[in-house]
Amino acid sequence: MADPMKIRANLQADGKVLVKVLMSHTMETGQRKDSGGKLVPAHYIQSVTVTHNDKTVLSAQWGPAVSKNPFLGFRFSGGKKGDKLIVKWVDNKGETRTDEAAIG
Amino acid sequence: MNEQRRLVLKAGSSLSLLALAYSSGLLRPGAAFAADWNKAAFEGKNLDEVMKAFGGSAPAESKAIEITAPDIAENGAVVPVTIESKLDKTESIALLVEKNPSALSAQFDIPAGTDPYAMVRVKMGQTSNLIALVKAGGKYFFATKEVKVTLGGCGG
Amino acid sequence: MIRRTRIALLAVGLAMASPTALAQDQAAEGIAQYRDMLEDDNPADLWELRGAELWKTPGGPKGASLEKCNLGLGPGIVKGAYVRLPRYFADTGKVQDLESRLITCMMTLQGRSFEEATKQHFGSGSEKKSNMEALVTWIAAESRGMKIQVSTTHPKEKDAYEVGKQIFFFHGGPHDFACSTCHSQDGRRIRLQDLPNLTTPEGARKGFGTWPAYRVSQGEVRTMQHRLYDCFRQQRFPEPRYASDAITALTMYLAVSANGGEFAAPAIKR
Amino acid sequence: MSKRRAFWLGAGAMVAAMAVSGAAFAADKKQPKKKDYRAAALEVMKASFQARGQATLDRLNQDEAQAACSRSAAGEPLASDLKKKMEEAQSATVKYPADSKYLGSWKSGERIAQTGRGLQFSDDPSEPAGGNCYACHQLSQQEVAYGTIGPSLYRYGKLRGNSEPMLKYTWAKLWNAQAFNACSDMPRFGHKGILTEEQLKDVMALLFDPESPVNQ
Repeated sequence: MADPMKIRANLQADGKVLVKVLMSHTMETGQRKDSGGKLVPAHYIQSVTVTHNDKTVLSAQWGPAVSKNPFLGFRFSGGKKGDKLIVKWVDNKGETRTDEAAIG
Repeated sequence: MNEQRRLVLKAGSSLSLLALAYSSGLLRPGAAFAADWNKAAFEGKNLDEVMKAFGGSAPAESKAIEITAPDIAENGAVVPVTIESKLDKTESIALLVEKNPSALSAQFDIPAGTDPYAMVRVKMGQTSNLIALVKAGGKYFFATKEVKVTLGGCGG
Repeated sequence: MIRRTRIALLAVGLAMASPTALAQDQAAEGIAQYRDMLEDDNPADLWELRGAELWKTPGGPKGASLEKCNLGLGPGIVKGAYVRLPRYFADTGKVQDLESRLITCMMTLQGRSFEEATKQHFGSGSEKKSNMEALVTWIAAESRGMKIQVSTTHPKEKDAYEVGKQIFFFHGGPHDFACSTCHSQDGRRIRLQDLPNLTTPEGARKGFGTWPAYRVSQGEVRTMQHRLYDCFRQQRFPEPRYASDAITALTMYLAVSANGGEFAAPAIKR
Repeated sequence: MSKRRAFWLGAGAMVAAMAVSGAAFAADKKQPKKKDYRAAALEVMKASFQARGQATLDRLNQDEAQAACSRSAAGEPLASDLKKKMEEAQSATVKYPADSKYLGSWKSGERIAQTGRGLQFSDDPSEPAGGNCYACHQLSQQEVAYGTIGPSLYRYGKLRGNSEPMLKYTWAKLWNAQAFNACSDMPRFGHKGILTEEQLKDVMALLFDPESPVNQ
């Protein structure tokens, strides 16, 4: 089971919501060798979706070149304090994790 | 394309459905959620190949795309990048690293109401250009920025 | 902002000293900019979250959590514990750093063996995570912003400090390196990394006060225990055992030298 | 440059002052008997370290120079006659190339200067060790990630020429830096067998070859 994400979603002075997410993931490229010289199989997040009130506010596709323990930041309009934000990722092995946070 | 992806994700989000698909042998692990993942684009070696996979024509260089990244990265494992597009009707933002084995690192769909703005951190194997590729009003545009990757440490 | 100024001053100094000052100036400026961009949103937060959970999670043969662990301020008191470690503990009769103390708690409260308590003491940089590193990250974060105040009043604390100091200056191995080879003068750099002068209070605060840290090169949070382990590896010394007395003593020397400084970890580093 | 010299003079004065106070301290009979923390530290280290790979425990057995330099670093500066004696002893260890050829390939030299691996417990002993010169020295202009523990060696050969005495001096410095400066921070690359004779020739070429990036 993957570890929880850390999600921060803050209403800015201009009325937009700034979302910052840290995810716990190894993001293996499939090109790295372990200490025994064997290739470590690729294992990385391929898609991230963020929804607010059932509306997708961001969807991303990632490759293995996104850094380990990935960080994502973006802004959207229409969010209010206390609204729920849901972040979900899915990786190339079909593992997935969903976390939510309230806009602060 | 966006609509389609959302549908796929919705269908895939039910774990029991997924388990069923696995056990019935319908799906190999990795195939389930990756159905909409643009494999060809992420395997492209350069901008041309990525463009081909996106199905777009040659992009035009644009000053309305801003890449914020350090001039020098102390370590190529984590290079922070922010891309902001000032182009009207920006639909998507992609980040490519010219000299990585596969150029495309990340692609963001920007629905209405979301700023054409994305922050992400990527790996760079060596000093290289970053390319921000933006789709706006059905056309593609790009901007570049060089990031130098340095060596460090005392154990090599 | 402060850092920018410092870099600018450094650049002025270099401009007088070196024909390639311009390139160097740009390099220093570039690195400062890189670090600024990473300072927020430190992935160490993920370790902190996990550590807080682990503290409360029952485990080991006795099925107990660590919530009654005494880190020096009384059972269960975590806030402020890190900035007072290493310290002497009467129940073990030893000076212990945080890792060594956590091992004691895992053995006494949870009934684990030493081997079990330390089995994944360092994360492997892939999917094998270290519970110890997560616990230490959380416990250290609970002291963020506090003053480092490590005591040497107990004779065994004083002994650990003095032994640690001797270890710091101990030259050995094929390269003749000691800790002091790199860390006993101001303004030095290895490759592009500034080397704190650990023999001064300012340098020791910069060194001791910023671990644990997320290492972007390793994709892991590393603690002081790992920092010292890796220094000895690069010094070409044999392998220091986890939570051994040499590591505790050296940590004691650094912590005491850093006394009075503000604890600023978890940080993010190259 | 003058600034740098002033710094060293200042440091020298400080060290001298410490020597005086150290002597006063030793003469003070009222002080309680001092614990031998140096011996205690060695005991703690022997119990705390374990052999791994090529890094065996005998690496904790100091040679005379290492023991003297540890004492000096910890605040008991070397007496000047001892320093001189140490430098003479180190000087005697230098072995010059049998064929009197000092210069190999600067390209290999550049690789050696860039590589920091070798002799760590994590290193494969069958791989050649690096010299890691850039960790401490500026060498070429292209490499901006260089350290400042040692002086800049940029244009080393261009500034000094490649006369026989200059080649010999540089060889000896690489072989055993402590021949010229007791307790130098620089490893004794030849004396301790970190680099082979052939590798040292390549590093020499990096420093002296007019084609080398160091001399551009």
